[in-house]
Amino acid sequence: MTEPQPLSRKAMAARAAADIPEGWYVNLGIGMPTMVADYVPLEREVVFHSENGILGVGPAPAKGQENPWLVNAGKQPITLRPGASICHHADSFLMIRGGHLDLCILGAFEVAMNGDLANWATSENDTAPGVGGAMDLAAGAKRIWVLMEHTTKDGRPKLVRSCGYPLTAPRVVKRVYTNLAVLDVAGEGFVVREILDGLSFESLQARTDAPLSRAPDLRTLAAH
Amino acid sequence: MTEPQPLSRKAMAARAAADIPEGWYVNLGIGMPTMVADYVPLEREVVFHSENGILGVGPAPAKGQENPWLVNAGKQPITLRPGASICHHADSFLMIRGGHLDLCILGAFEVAMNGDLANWATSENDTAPGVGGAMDLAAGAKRIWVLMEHTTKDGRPKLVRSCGYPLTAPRVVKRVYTNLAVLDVAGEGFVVREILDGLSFESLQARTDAPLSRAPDLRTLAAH
Amino acid sequence: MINKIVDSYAAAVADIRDGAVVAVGGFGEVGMPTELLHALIEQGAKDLTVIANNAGVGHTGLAALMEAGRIRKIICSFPRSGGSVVFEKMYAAGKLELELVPQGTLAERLRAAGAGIPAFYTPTGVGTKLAHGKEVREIDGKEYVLERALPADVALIRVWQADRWGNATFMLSGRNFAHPMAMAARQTIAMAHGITELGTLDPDHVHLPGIFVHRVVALDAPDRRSHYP
Amino acid sequence: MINKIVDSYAAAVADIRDGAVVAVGGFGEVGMPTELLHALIEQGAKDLTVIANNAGVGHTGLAALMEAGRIRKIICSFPRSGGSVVFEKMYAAGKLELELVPQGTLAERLRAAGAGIPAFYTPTGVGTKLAHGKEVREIDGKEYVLERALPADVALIRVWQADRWGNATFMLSGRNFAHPMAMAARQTIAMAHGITELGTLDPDHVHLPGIFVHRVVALDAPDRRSHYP
Repeated sequence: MTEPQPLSRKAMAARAAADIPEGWYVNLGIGMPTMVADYVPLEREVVFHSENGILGVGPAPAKGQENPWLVNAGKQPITLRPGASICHHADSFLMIRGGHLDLCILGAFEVAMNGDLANWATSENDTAPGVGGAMDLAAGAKRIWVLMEHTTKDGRPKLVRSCGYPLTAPRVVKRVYTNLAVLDVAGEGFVVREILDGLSFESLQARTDAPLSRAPDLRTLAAH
Repeated sequence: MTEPQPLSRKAMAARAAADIPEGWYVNLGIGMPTMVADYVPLEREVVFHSENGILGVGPAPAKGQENPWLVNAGKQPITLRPGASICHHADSFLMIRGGHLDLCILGAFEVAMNGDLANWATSENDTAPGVGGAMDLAAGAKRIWVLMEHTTKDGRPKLVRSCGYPLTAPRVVKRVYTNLAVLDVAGEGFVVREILDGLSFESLQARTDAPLSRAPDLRTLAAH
Repeated sequence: MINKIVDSYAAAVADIRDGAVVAVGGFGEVGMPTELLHALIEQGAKDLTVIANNAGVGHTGLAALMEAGRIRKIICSFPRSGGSVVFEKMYAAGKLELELVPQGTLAERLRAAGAGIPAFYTPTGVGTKLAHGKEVREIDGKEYVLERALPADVALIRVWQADRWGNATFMLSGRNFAHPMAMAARQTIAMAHGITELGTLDPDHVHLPGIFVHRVVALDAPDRRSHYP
Repeated sequence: MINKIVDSYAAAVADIRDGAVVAVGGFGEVGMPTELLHALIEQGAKDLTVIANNAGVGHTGLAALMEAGRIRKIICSFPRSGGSVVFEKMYAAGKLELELVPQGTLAERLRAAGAGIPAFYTPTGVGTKLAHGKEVREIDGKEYVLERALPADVALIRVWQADRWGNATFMLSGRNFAHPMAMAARQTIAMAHGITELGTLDPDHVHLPGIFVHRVVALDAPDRRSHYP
């Protein structure tokens, strides 16, 4: 039996985007999480926050329309949407650390079944890792979702019993969107809410270090 | 020998005003200290701060020209001078508490010879004293000067060995301007820098609880 | 569509509960959300803890709420001022609990609550009776008192302009405590002198970003009641 | 007359001393005071501790100062990014000390220094190796790490407009760290894209009050040197 094609990065971003309700204040981590915004239609008003003092990030500018004074946390050019506002870094992180963001979507190296997050350094001896705002976001936002591939490029599980990499924050992740499944952190394992069409539960478990269980209403993961 | 006339409140304010150099950021306490601003000419640029988020307080408005949105810490109508700015209360007290003000001039019930300041409550049993910003100013400004009558209305000394009233802050007062003298806090007493014309040093000491000493260049206190 | 604008004062304050901690903006009368306070009297919530710089003047606004017997405790820096007649009578009669806080400590405790800082050290109050019972610690040779964050359930504030996302500006010294209070509160209710279209406020000059504002009512909403009773 | 405007970059940075702690505004390249950093290279101060979010890109600005061997230690949140070639080489060679600080903790420690707060508790970093050696305390059932204020001797910032009192505005995301750094520094030196007459900035819309700014130089001062060497 051939394995089904995992979700593309775009499809993963779209899947996470589908779960963000209107009115939420949301920070998107650098990399794949930033793509999530592309799949939230402008008419569903979600207010995107960027660590460098921006509330109300809009779509990327057209080529040649970039404003050099307007970048996001990944230093990419952005636009503002109507209703946007600017603040300084201390106020911007006050929003993060004070629990004012409804959601932060981050990438990760590993997520443990108790919600531990490792996404800033790949080993204790990494020569000069950058932490950026990862620890602030992980500790401060009301909800942390992780968006990442289900395994590393060489096939090692990223959903683990216990993180091997240095922690960003303990017990903070609520949900994980991978290219194979949508899973909730459940303390003693992960609860699978959605699984890739055609992928067996056993195959998913084989690619996951932590024990998995089925949600009562386990559904098929489809691109949105 | 008849005693000389003590300085009027206006003359006291003018005397303190004369010592404020251009460029200082200065907060003036409610009451007599607020009058000090009237004696700093506008061309000597001193930036007056008010606790309620104002930097660059100008002269009182002409009658009928009051702006209801513009009051000082004493809730009196004020004007802004060119170069003024507004901030919120947390930032305003950041200026105070972070040591950004060069000077704060406060009134007092008592000043002790070690610099202890008592200016917010007249007894431990006061039913509902208000502290306002007094403790923040006393603990935060770079320099604290006190502007007050030399004695209470019934003649008791206000420059004391040790404060009887509840403290606003310990060891903060640097200088005291009274209606009889200008004195520096000296730890074991006060050093008299200026004394009212015609008042004997012994008379001044008689009205002062703490021991006084003469400054090497002791001068006559004159209205400015 | 995000729309934080409600069409009446009654709707604005509808779900403030008995026992709530309510932060009330304003310094003296400037920036005082008088109409929201009158709506709160109508609404009926009681046993409130109020955080405010002053304890009300005359018989309107905060003083009216107090006189109606709805306030159990007030946390403020300067309760007595010209005209604080209701406070003085009720405090003397033992009908009101008072927590006196230095004004800057009050502002900073509010901001700390907004910033996720549970406690911080400050020199203000060291060596005074307002530090009694609090932890004092020497850091780099100087003494500091440990102050706790002061979160609120609700903040009632007066703003100048606001849009449907809750972005707001202030007018001059009307800004005062509104900003740190909005940061500190789980729910901030703003009465606005003007409602403006989304996108008309300059992003560089929004004073209070909408993330801190949860409900907006226009000053001239139909049930405006500026004098009480 | 108060006049904080100086007529050259050289005058602006003239008295920065060896061993100074220098906070450098900017997030990536936006708001980076590149010209002030080049003037600082010319000026010659060495053995500096630099506080900045990033550790420089390419071979200009902060990277040029680093490459010139003037920086002993850098305190930052994200040293490595696309183009941080100088940092990587010098750090690997042991020529640079690094204190890694979470970005929000960095901003808050700067603000704390400006606010007279010597230390505060924060949840950021709890349970991670960045909390090693720091006091951890349980407050109301949750763990927090004690972080210290981060004062600077000098802040170098880029502003949009400034007047002779030092009042300044920022342009969009150029604001970032400049504000808390100006609060934290004993001396803040601002390079301004425009110098404006006193009184032309709206008091309600001054971003950085002049009390936090000690010296201003116009972007196009005669000794401007935007590329180095």
